[in-house]
Amino acid sequence: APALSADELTLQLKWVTQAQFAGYYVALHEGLYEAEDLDVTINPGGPDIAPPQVIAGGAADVIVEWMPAALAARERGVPLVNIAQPFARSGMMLTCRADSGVSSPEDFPGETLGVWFFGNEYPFLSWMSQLGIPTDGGDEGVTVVRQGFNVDPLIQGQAACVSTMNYNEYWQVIDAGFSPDDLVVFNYTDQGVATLEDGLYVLEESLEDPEMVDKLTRFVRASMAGWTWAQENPEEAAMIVLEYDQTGAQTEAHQVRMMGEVNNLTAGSTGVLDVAAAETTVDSLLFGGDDPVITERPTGAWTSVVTDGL
Amino acid sequence: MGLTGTSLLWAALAFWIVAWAANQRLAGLNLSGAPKVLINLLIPVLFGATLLVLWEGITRGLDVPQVVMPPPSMVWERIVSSTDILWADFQQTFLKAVIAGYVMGCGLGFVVAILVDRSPFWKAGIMPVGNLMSALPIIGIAPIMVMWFGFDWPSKAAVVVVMTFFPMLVNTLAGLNASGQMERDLMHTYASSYPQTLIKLRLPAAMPFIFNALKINSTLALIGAIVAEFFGTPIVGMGFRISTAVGSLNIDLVWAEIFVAALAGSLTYGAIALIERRVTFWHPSNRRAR
Amino acid sequence: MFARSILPILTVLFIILAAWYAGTVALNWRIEAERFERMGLEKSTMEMVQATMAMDRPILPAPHQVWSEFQVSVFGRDPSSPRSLVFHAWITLSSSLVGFAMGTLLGILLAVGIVHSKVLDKSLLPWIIASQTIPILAIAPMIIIVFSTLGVQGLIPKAFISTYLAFFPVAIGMTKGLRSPEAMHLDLMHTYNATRSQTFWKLRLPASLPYLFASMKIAVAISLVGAIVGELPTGAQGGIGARLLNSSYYGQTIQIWAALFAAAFMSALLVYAIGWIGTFVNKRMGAREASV
Amino acid sequence: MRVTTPPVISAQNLDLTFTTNDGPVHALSDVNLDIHKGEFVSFIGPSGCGKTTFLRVIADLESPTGGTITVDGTTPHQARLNRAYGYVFQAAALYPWRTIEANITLPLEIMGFAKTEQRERAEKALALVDLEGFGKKFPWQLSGGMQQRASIARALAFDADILLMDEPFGALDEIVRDHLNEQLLKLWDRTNKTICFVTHSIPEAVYLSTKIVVMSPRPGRVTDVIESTLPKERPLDIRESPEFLDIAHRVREGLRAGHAYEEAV
Amino acid sequence: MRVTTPPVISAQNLDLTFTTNDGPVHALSDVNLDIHKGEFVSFIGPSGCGKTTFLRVIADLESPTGGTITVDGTTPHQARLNRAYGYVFQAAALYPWRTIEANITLPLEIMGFAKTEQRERAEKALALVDLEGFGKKFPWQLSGGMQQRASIARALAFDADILLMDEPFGALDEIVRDHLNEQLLKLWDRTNKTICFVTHSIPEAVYLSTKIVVMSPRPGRVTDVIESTLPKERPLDIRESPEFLDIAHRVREGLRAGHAYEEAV
Ligand SMILES: Nc1ncnc2c1ncn2[C@@H]1O[C@H](COP(=O)(O)OP(=O)(O)OP(=O)(O)O)[C@@H](O)[C@H]1O
Ligand SMILES: Nc1ncnc2c1ncn2[C@@H]1O[C@H](COP(=O)(O)OP(=O)(O)OP(=O)(O)O)[C@@H](O)[C@H]1O
Ligand SMILES: Cc1ncc(C[n+]2csc(CCO)c2C)c(N)n1
Ligand SMILES: [Mg+2]
Ligand SMILES: [Mg+2]
Repeated sequence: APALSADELTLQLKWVTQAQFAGYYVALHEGLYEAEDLDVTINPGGPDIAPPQVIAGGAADVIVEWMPAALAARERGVPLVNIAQPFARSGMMLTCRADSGVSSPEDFPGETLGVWFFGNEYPFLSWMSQLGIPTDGGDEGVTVVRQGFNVDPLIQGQAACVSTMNYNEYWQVIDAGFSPDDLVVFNYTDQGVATLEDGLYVLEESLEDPEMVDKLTRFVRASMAGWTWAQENPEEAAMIVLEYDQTGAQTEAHQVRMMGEVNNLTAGSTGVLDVAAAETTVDSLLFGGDDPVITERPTGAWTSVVTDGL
Repeated sequence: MGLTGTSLLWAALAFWIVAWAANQRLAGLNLSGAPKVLINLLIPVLFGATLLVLWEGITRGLDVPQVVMPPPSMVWERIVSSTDILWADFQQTFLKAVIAGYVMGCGLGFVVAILVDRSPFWKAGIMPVGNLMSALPIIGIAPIMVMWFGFDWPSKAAVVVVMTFFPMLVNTLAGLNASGQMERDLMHTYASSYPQTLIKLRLPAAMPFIFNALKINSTLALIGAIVAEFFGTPIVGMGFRISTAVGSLNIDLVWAEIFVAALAGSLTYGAIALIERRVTFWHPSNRRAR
Repeated sequence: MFARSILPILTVLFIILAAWYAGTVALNWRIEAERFERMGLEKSTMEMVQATMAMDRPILPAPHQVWSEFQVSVFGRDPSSPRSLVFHAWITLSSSLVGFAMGTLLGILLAVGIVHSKVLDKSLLPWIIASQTIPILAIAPMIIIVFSTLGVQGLIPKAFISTYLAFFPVAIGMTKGLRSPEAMHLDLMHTYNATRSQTFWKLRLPASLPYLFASMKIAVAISLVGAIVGELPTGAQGGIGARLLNSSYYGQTIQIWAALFAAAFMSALLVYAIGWIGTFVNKRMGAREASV
Repeated sequence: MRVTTPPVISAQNLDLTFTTNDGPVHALSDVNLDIHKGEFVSFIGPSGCGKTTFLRVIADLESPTGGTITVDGTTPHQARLNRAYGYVFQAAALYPWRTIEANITLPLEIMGFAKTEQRERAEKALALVDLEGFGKKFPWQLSGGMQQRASIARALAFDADILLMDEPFGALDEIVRDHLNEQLLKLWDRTNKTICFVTHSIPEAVYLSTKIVVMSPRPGRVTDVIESTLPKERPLDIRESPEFLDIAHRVREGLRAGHAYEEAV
Repeated sequence: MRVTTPPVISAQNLDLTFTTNDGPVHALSDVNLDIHKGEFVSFIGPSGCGKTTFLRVIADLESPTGGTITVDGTTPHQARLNRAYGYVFQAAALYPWRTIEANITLPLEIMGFAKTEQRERAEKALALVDLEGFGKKFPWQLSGGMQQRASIARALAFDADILLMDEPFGALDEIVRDHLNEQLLKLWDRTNKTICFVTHSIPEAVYLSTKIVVMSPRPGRVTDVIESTLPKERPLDIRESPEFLDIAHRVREGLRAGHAYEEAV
């Protein structure tokens, strides 16, 4: 039977099961992986799961990761290589309360800003270093706090701005009774510091084995088919995601909305990495400050050997 | 590869066996006085060294990726090179949150125990509820405290207060009842007042229990503060550092922080145990045979 | 019975409830006030009070909100659905029970070793104490990863964290217990020329049982904490910890509190169960009936 | 002879029932007893007959469930507040965190004596029980007998007129016991205290007392009150005199009658 | 008279010094003593004189630091391995989680007796100490005296030829004690065991023994060995006979001499 001989592959997600990863769940649920003779296991992530560590430990074959974190890991000796980039655009924003008086980046000094860490802080840090704003408190700089799991700091007025994804946390703020007029939103793309999110990464050694490359090609093909399916059937895709959520904390309305926003980010992507966008990411990470996120331009951090076979 | 690889692993195992044999020898020695104290220190140190050597040998010998588990030598290098970070984190987490929370939590537990102790009614009411409360997993309390007390150390101290309060309350109450019936009757025959009995009999008799709680709480407090920092902090603190360092794959820094935490915890524990010995010198567990 | 134990508990619970309601109003007031202000609404005090107790995402939910959420998610849903607290409680319970069993076993083995070997006695104890000063949550994700590197996932890594926490009180309590027989009782065995294992089975072990049960009560409570902690990094695989985290992630305060109470309730139940088993065993061993 | 003055301790139809979870225990039943100033009264009887309970009633450590008792002409409660008596428990009950001296000054501290007087009295009390030089030791550094003597010193230190002693010499060997018996008699002679003394030993009871109260268990009753005819001056070898043996025999008979029920459980 | 057979227990120049953290304690010094089969030997002496220590040396619970001792013609160690003796401790030392019967079968289990024989022997031992019908009770359901008897039954159960008893009746009241003394004498008479018996009570020592060993403390020495001239048949009132009082007087004198140093600590 094909199920027996199917090639096994483990995918480590960056975060919990949600519409952000709909393409993979759709591909799994709709048998797209099976059709490619793949037996894929999807391991959801969590706040303390660092996908690069998981892959370095050998517990996953492919990971979903943001490019800044992946490049930083590469400098730390985990040879991650981007093999495909389903997310064409960045969804990261800094969302501020209008009543805090912040209306442009010049207003940041002296304010308290909520930032995600755990490898998600790099876009923010490189933006701040481009603006020349120190992040260690004081009147000149901003006070950075490590934002927890949600947007409460903004709602409760503990921070002037918090990090949000346009497909998720932003809507939590809206749900909490803020209208878009009450908020000032800084989109990283608009600020010229866009970084690539949610790419697929493997270890260099995987690419040395042609059989593995073939396997990965089939995987990316099926995954992209999943994303396309999700584009076409957003509501059903959201329901599939809900089905795979083991915590029961997700709501249908929220996931459907997230699916819509995520589809905007994946729209137009074939999975092939836009090298120009990758170079922009590298530039913004290398640029400025005494404490750049990466210290030298990476070589071999992405490859098209997998997407070439699509 | 030559010497590294498996031979390193074998060397570590050999060291382990030799150290074990040495300890067997040392423990068998019949000494007294200063040499005995020395031996009693040497044995656990040798044991700890064995663990470290085994760890080093296994990580290097089996080529464990250092982002999964770095060898101790690398952790040590990191400790030496990052003292400023470690010190700042230690200040934030230990010197501010842990100490404030520990003092307040233990103090509050003690005071409430003394107040409640006078009334069987309150005691009967608070004890079961207190036991239930101490069963609350603090991971759940931490985000709530961050919500209530903000991002900085006060919210961590609040978590520590909640964690340490009940062990102190329960132990102090038990301790206040530890004095024997006859000893209390004795006070009664002197027509001793409540505060006199409290100070001269019940508190001294309660000391072993109170110190028990102080010891339990000293490890709880550190863990509580570090865990609470996973739910929102300013960008300094041991818990903050541990979680961001995992994210950025600085696992050696993680272990450096763990080392500091374990060192601080053990030293605190040791210090309290030492004070306990001096205060409860009279307790049978602390005095040697007549 | 009523006046001696139930009434005081009820009184304390009543006071807690009253303080809780007061806290609900006080803590939620500002946010509701701001919200109404943004919406340009004027509210009377009474309406404000009501509003603070009916928020979707309050800073502190009112007790009745927590209770109804608890009820709905415990009794109102199919226990096999991830939306049911029973589902999560079961996941957490199973790994914490496995961890508790392993921790108890490990603790007993260590204690037996410490009591019977001078080397272990002198070398192990300081390190056992030091082991507990390591912040377990810090290494929990790494434990999960190391296990999954070895190909083990799901229940066992979480149970391992429970084991790590639970073995400590058992090792300490059991060491004390195995050493609790008086010199005279040991001498008696000596006069019979009893072997070490006879002395262990017929004297040390029965003498240590009260200590064992006392420390098992502590161990079962913290093994639950360990299981919950172990569920945090693997946020999406179910369990009370995952539930707490995800609720927190989506700002569902009421769900957090309901899950918290489920955890506390479960833990109280486990502690009670161990206590009950302890009493039963004690009775079988001929202990005096306790007067209370 | 001393009946003209009112008794120091007077019990009328005294009754005490403990309620326990397996039914009531009738510890004292219809006890009538007058003890006068300067008397040395021994209580003897099988285990569980209520000796300790009776002493505890006098000391206001238990409340009788029937009958009346007066101590120093007032209620036991008032007498306790007046610090009318010193109590020596069956076990030494020294506080292990206090030195012997500090244990002896404990009641003095509570009663508000001046520091210097505390020290003086402690020294005197230590001398009375032959413990000079042991004041700075901790209880566990002393033998059981020495601890028991320290606890006697503690009861003597504040010089109450009534001394209640519950088997104070139970744990001592015969020679030490003889010695302390002599000392106690001397002290009693010198100070004219009223002493209530519980013992298991017939010779001890006969040797010390002016009055021996024999009790029997279940419920605890007074079965015999024997007035001693021995002189106040009592060398140790009085114990071999026929008069002594006679009283001892009477006590033994009284005791045996109590045991007839069945032996104490 | 019995000197033709070799002694069951024989100590020559026995010496035992404990090393403690505040200096050595000389517990036994130059003890010479022969005990023959069927003798009933009492040890008497002030607290701390080494009575318990001597018994423990016989039982191989302590090792002497000088001199020699043989038990049953061999070393105490070998004698222990042969299960040559039964030991009754100062306190009953029953295991609270075992019924009285299970406590008595404990040594039998350890020595590998068959189940049925265990039960039979337990029953017989219980009968010997008048505890029939109490086998299924737990220790705390018995009075102190009954517990002590159970512990004697436990020592009797495996029928060793030597019985070492360390103040077995210390905690009992006089009437119960008398009763047990009678029983013990009967048992000894019937079984011809060799008994070493520690006591604080002079009358008890005289009443029971064929030989009384008087010891004195610091260091523990044997100061007197008194062979009893009382007949084997001893009714309780033999204690009022002049012969009895005579021996008692001699023991008391011996003891007092030991105390002359200074009283025991
Ligand atoms: N607090 C109590 N509650 C219930 N029963 C009690 C209590 N105190 C004593 N008794 C019972 O009252 C009876 C008399 O006890 P008491 O202690 O007065 O005896 P005693 O004559 O002093 O005995 P002993 O010689 O053993 O000290 C006993 O049966 C005892 O079990
Ligand atoms: N394990 C020990 N370590 C140190 N000293 C000891 C030890 N056992 C006994 N001693 C000391 O040896 C001496 C003799 O003790 P032993 O117990 O034999 O006296 P004893 O005659 O049985 O007294 P008692 O009548 O009080 O039971 C005492 O001074 C005692 O303090
Ligand atoms: C502790 C913590 N760390 C990081 C993130 C952010 N994060 C990681 S993946 C992802 C996309 C999903 O919305 C986001 C926002 C968080 N929320 N909490
Ligand atoms: Mg009594
Ligand atoms: Mg002794």
